[in-house]
Amino acid sequence: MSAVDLSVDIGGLRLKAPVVPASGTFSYAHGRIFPLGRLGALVPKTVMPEPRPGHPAPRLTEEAGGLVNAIGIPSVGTDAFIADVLPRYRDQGAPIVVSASADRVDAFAALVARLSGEGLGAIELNLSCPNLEAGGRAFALDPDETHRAVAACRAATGLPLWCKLSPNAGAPVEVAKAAVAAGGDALIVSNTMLALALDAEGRPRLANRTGGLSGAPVKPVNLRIVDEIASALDVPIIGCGGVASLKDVLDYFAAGASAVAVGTATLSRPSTMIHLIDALADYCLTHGVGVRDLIRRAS
Amino acid sequence: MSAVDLSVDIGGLRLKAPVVPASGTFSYAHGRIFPLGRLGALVPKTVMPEPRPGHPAPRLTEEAGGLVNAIGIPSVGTDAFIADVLPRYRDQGAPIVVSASADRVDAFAALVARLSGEGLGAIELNLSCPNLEAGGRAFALDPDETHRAVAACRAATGLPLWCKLSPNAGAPVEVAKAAVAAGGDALIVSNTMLALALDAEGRPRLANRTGGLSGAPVKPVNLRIVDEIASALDVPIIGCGGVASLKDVLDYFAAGASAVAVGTATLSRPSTMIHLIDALADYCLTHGVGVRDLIRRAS
Amino acid sequence: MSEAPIFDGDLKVLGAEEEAGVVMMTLESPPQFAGARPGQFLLASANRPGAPLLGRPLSILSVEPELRFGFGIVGAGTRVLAEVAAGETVHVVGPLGHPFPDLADDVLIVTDTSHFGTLLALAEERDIAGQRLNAVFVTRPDDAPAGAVGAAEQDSFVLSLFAGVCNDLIATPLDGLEAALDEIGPAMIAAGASDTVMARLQAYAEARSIPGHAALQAPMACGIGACLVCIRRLRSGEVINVCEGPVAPLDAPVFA
Amino acid sequence: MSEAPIFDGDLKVLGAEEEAGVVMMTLESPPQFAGARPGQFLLASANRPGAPLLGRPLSILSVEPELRFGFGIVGAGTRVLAEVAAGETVHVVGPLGHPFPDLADDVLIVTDTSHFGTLLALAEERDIAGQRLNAVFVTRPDDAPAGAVGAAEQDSFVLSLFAGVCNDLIATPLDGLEAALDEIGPAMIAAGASDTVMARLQAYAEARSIPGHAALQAPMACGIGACLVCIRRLRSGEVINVCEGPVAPLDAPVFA
Ligand SMILES: Cc1cc2nc3c(=O)[nH]c(=O)nc-3n(C[C@H](O)[C@H](O)[C@H](O)COP(=O)(O)OP(=O)(O)OC[C@H]3O[C@@H](n4cnc5c(N)ncnc54)[C@H](O)[C@@H]3O)c2cc1C
Ligand SMILES: Cc1cc2nc3c(=O)[nH]c(=O)nc-3n(C[C@H](O)[C@H](O)[C@H](O)COP(=O)(O)OP(=O)(O)OC[C@H]3O[C@@H](n4cnc5c(N)ncnc54)[C@H](O)[C@@H]3O)c2cc1C
Ligand SMILES: Cc1cc2nc3c(=O)[nH]c(=O)nc-3n(C[C@H](O)[C@H](O)[C@H](O)COP(=O)(O)O)c2cc1C
Ligand SMILES: Cc1cc2nc3c(=O)[nH]c(=O)nc-3n(C[C@H](O)[C@H](O)[C@H](O)COP(=O)(O)O)c2cc1C
Ligand code: FES
Ligand code: FES
Repeated sequence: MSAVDLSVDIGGLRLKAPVVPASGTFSYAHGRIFPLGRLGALVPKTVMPEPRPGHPAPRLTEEAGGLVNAIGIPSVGTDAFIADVLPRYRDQGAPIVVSASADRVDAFAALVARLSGEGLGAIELNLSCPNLEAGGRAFALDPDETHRAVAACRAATGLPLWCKLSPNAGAPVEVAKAAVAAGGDALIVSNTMLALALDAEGRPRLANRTGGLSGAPVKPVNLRIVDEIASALDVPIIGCGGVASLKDVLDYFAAGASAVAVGTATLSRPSTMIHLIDALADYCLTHGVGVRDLIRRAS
Repeated sequence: MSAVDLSVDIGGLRLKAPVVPASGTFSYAHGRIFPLGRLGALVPKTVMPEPRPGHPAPRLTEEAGGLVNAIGIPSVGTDAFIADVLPRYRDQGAPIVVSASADRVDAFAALVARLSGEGLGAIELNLSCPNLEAGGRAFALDPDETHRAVAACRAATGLPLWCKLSPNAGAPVEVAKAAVAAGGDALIVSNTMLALALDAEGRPRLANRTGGLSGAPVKPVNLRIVDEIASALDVPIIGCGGVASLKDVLDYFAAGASAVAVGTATLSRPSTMIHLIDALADYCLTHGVGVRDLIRRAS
Repeated sequence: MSEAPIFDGDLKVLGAEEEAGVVMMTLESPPQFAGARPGQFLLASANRPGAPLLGRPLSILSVEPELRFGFGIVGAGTRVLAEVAAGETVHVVGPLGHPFPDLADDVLIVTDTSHFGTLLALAEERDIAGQRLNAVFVTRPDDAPAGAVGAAEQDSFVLSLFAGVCNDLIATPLDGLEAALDEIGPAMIAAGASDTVMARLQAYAEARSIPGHAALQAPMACGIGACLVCIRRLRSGEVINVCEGPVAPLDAPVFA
Repeated sequence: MSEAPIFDGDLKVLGAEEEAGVVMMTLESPPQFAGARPGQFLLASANRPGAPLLGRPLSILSVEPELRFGFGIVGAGTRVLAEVAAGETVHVVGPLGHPFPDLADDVLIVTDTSHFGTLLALAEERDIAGQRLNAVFVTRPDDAPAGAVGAAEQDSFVLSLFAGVCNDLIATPLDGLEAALDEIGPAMIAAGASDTVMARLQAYAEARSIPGHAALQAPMACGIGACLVCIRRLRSGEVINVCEGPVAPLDAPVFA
């Protein structure tokens, strides 16, 4: 397999394979299952500036062939993250991409500045956190708020910035343009879709009432958003949402992504990313194509 | 079954059962499978002012446990609809609710005015048609455009207006408020989600490239939108998206709907609506509740 | 006919036999199917987890004593249907569509494996009536994809189904089609085959003013004209819903 | 231990026997499981269409010559797992979690059907070591829901599993719990049971300063501490990931 060159360039960061973890579903502990160095990057759970507990349990339920989660981004906070968590991802043979978030723009920028000196490959901006300066609506729902957050983070670091969008935005291409105009180097398309799951008595299954839908049901929607953005903008895109099979990877590439992030499938089958990398190498070999030939191949 | 009173009032129209067809998946021909008079209402395919062909084939594909369709609202136009189609729905023992759409506000209002004299129970405004006065973005994506369309239709008819929203809107509650403020009597929540499905070679499966996702994958999302709107507004809601089982009906009621519309499940099992009405009657009998007790029962 | 009741429910499988990637299946026959005729079809889907949502249109071969149809294993829907065993149920909606209109006594059948069900129904009906028809069967190149089996093997099995109920039966590759037709010199044609075959047949019939009927196929959802999914283009520029056919005048459709 | 390799893949089912709504299953045992000990668990999921996405956490009973575990049929995940027959495969991730820490020689087991696997693993390990433990088993009201079978029938089957490997085994309904504990007068407790049982046990142990360990349960996704789904509240106000346990000091968790 290793004979095939699967490397891609994602906004200034070279990945040896175009498959990375979706934040919140992966940790260094996966190194007990497969060699972490085989991944395109290592992406820990989103870190927030201060310690915070996240939502009460239950935090997850299965629905419509996917998952609905309301974890609420519990975090140890930046200090403990840098001291205790980050070291466990170092020296594994793959760049570290830290997912960062905050509920105010200045805190966002300060967090990014703080992370800049930590030898990371890139910083992923999780723009789906409730934005307390705009009524609690996620940054990524709105082009202006996205621009504000990304621009402040851009000013705070020289590292590549990967901006993670939301499928709940009414005008995803506008949000994408704002992220790129503000200095974002790549886009992750995208986070979960707001959803509700009820039990047999009509009560919410999750303590937080609503949550984020991930997995197979969101794939056709996120694939459409990737396609729209790729038609409108020239920016590296990481397709995210329901990637579980080689067909899913090829679909996101065909729609315009140059890499994919895998979440739900990692929870269900932890080695999925490794299987996808192997299957992609095999596909390229069998079909005599390079991985970059697969991007928007039928458009 | 008939002993149980399942009737609900949807924006001025009394339905004998809270289950209606989702436009585009039902026709008078279903009367060969079950008595049409058992349904809450009869809802034909959306009619447009002028004859139009719709999209080329292929128009439909299965994806993620649901369907993606790009029919493109072919229509015989208002004249032929009134002369040839509408009569086939008359005298079946259930009110007729005509789904209407147009790509300009004045044409929308004229169509609604024209339909007003036809003895309908209500008019359903399909606000997901591309709005040619706003760059082709569907009316229902934007509160202002929704207000404009609904207000013009309101002025054109005394019939109850059911406004069909889109899950692609970034701020569905704002759109719902606009529809109600403009004189909408009830909301249908909601139409399909924009999606893309590709074949093994990375080519779009549908001739129109993108289409609308329906069925099981959209249910958790539409359920959340119903829940958000019902928390913010006092308006009758028809839950729509992925209704196939009694649990789905109960879920939409618990989230705040007072009726459901069934599309994809009717395509897959044409008698689904009848089974749901029977199952709901049975549930009410067994649990000693009325159907209206089920609305937001756990909130 | 078009107001007749339609059955929608589960039916017990009485028999299912697979040979050369073709399954012949029989079900209990509910009363709604009485009187169904060649050209009419049903929508069938397997009651199995993971099966596609939508039923697949399959031509009705006979309705008594059992409801009988046959299908080639093509994609996901027919694959899971082929796994269903006697004793299980299949979900069925039907009868749907309209039968062939009145045909000449010596109408010539032209078909291939892709559309065999519709034309086999016609051949069987005429055989029972003691009026065996002639048929031209277009075979595929040996290396054409035909699922797990070879195209030659599959074609020869389907041919054997026609052989039992037809009078003269000419099997020919596509490039021998016109010669085979010349040999018979048909006065009327009833055809259903892949578009490539149909395009050549349409040109042949048009050049000689031979009237005919074409059994069309298209992916379906509702099967009754509600969803407008199953359209085919006509040479007039209009489109038709195949499920409201599926038989159309041979000179009407565009065979791309 | 915590850096040991974890197996992730399909394993052949060697045996599966259901009795009273409880399934005892054995699989091929891959090398990663060597050395797994009571308290550790695996995530198991059926490779069947329609099965839930996520594996279900189940305690490891033994690892040689076969990988063995047992589970009650509770909801969708265990129901479809119960349908899997010898010869099929099950997807397994494990071993996960940490074993019970060092326990006193005469540690008392307190359990019920909901948590039987974890404590049965402990009882079996000690039995093999020739050191049979005493156990208190809390039974449910006869009419408690227990899937297809009655609670009494299920409890009595699970009791029989402990009977074969324990020394003294007291079965008691919840209201006899304290009396049963008094009868034995334990110096240390290893427990896993429903929250109602655990809350009373925690109060009992605290009042008498008896040290102990609790095997916790929570719905899981990743099983290794990545997703933060499997949290339980502690009396300190913190939360823990059960999958990074599942054993915690008896006085630490909130049992609601
Ligand atoms: C009126 C009618 C009668 C038919 N009678 C028979 C019959 O008696 N025996 C038989 O073997 N087949 C018959 N067919 C064709 C049969 O319906 C298709 O082979 C089947 O639907 C394929 O489903 P699938 O899930 O196996 O393949 P899919 O994976 O759905 O499709 C595989 C390929 O077949 C095409 N396809 C899918 N559905 C149809 C369709 N309905 N018509 C044409 N192409 C399609 C797809 O575009 C794709 O290229 C009939 C079709 C129609 C419309
Ligand atoms: C570390 C650990 C070890 C376990 N060992 C065993 C064992 O050896 N034998 C055994 O029979 N069971 C064991 N369980 C419990 C078992 O995991 C659950 O019964 C199972 O996950 C239920 O899945 P289901 O799909 O059948 O039910 P579901 O439909 O998922 O759930 C049914 C009910 O059980 C609750 N539930 C779901 N998953 C869990 C869970 N993991 N823990 C607690 N409650 C849950 C749900 O909230 C719901 O109320 C263990 C659990 C853990 C965490
Ligand atoms: C349990 C869980 C936790 C998640 N936590 C985060 C997170 O902390 N930060 C983030 O940006 N996305 C988070 N996500 C979203 C995923 O990273 C991913 O964008 C989404 O799940 C869609 O991909 P998938 O379908 O492959 O899961 C989480 C998803 C799940 C299921
Ligand atoms: C084949 C098809 C055609 C449709 N045509 C229309 C239409 O003409 N007008 C409309 O308002 N909605 C149309 N819809 C959307 C449905 O009415 C419904 O809102 C949507 O499919 C979600 O419900 P479901 O999951 O029950 O299908 C169509 C959906 C399908 C699948
Ligand atoms: S299948 Fe619905 S119109 Fe033909
Ligand atoms: S199951 Fe993921 S943290 Fe425990």
